[in-house]
Amino acid sequence: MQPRIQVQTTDFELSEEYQRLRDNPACGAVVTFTGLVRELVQGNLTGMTLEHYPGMTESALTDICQQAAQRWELGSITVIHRVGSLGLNDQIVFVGVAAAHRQAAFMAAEFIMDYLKTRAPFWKQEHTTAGSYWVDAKTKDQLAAARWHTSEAEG
Amino acid sequence: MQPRIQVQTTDFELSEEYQRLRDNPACGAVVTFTGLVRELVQGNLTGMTLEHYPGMTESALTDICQQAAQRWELGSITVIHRVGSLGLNDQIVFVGVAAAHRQAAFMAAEFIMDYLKTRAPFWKQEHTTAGSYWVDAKTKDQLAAARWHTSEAEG
Amino acid sequence: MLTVKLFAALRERLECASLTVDATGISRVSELKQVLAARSPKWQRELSHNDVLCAVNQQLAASDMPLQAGDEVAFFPPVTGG
Amino acid sequence: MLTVKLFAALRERLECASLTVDATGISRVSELKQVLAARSPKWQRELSHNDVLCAVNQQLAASDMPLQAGDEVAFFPPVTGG
Repeated sequence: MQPRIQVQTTDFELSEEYQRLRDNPACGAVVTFTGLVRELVQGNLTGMTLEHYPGMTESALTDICQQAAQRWELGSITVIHRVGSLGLNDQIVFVGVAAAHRQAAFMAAEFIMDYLKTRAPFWKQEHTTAGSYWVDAKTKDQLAAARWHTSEAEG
Repeated sequence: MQPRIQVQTTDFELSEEYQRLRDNPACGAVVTFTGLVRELVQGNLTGMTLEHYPGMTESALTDICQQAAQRWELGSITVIHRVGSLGLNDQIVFVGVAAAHRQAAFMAAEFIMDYLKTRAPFWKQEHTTAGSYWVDAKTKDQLAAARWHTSEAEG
Repeated sequence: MLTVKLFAALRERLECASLTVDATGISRVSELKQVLAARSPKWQRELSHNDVLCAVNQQLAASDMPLQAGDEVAFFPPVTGG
Repeated sequence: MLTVKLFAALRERLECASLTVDATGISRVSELKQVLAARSPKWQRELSHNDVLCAVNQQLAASDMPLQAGDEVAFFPPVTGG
């Protein structure tokens, strides 16, 4: 299975990605995740800039998808990540997984997001009315990714 | 939070449902699940009929969504389930969840599907070239739903 | 009166989607089941399956659920939607 | 030669996105770090953070990863995409 990987400045259409994923008579389940630019709790976000490491980004995402395809029986995978300038409520990232069964589709989509958050070379800079700040990595994301190492050891 | 619940014979448009879910500046994550009529392993499925218990269906789905909203911090929930005659690759069910954080959105969507599969009064009859058969309930689905009781007891 | 509804394979095998039963002397779901089972060996057999589910007034209910006149009671096989 | 790339906050604070370093005498990532740290106290400080990540030829790599002339080595803060 060849994952569809896109790193782009332009927006994407969920409906087009979904049509591509559901076009497989053996798949009974499609799970999609979309990440959006959300308001900060303080409410003073004006937008963000996403930097990445061209070349490494694509290979890191491909590697993550291949790991997912080894762990679960999947029909197809799509990962789209935007870079450059984004505004409030803009789409940042899309992960879509089609599979015969829903458990595999859910698990794979979560796994891809957890690994993407900790292993794919993207960096967010938030622009607020008080200045621009690089976003700090979250311990929560490290812990989310670490769950999958444990089940690897157990499996 | 008032969930959007639809039980209908007509098809639905994922893109419309997604637009509704993402229209919330506090939500950074939208997870969607779509269930499709998939080919049987033997490959002789021609379609299916979905029966339900009108009235109870809507209240069971509303109850499941309310339980999800009590367990996780959610922005909005949509559940659509089709009834009547469906063909191969047709959409059967849609669950969409918007939340501030991705973990809550993923967990709630999985929880709603697991509970829907074991508690909402829908019945599938598969039509094959060899005749029509009521689908048997799956132990796998009972186990999937039982996971959430355990974490309830632990929580 | 009690309204009884049947769904899916149960409705097909009993060739009945809905019927009414005199509520007199029926105080629980288990007693209603006995009254229905007395209709014929087929009803007896179909309602005795362990996996038959019951809903009272459109809420899942156990066999000891109390009933009163006017209630809607449904019997059906395990659900298979989604 | 080795190509060194820096990203995000590290690129901004060191005011440098990319540079080349003579590969002579550098056999591991840890040795490249020492050579870069000798450039100024600022480089020393920025590269000594525990959370600085390294990639060699676009694959995440540890400090003991062997290097050879022609390699592309990147240093960057923890990633925050998604």
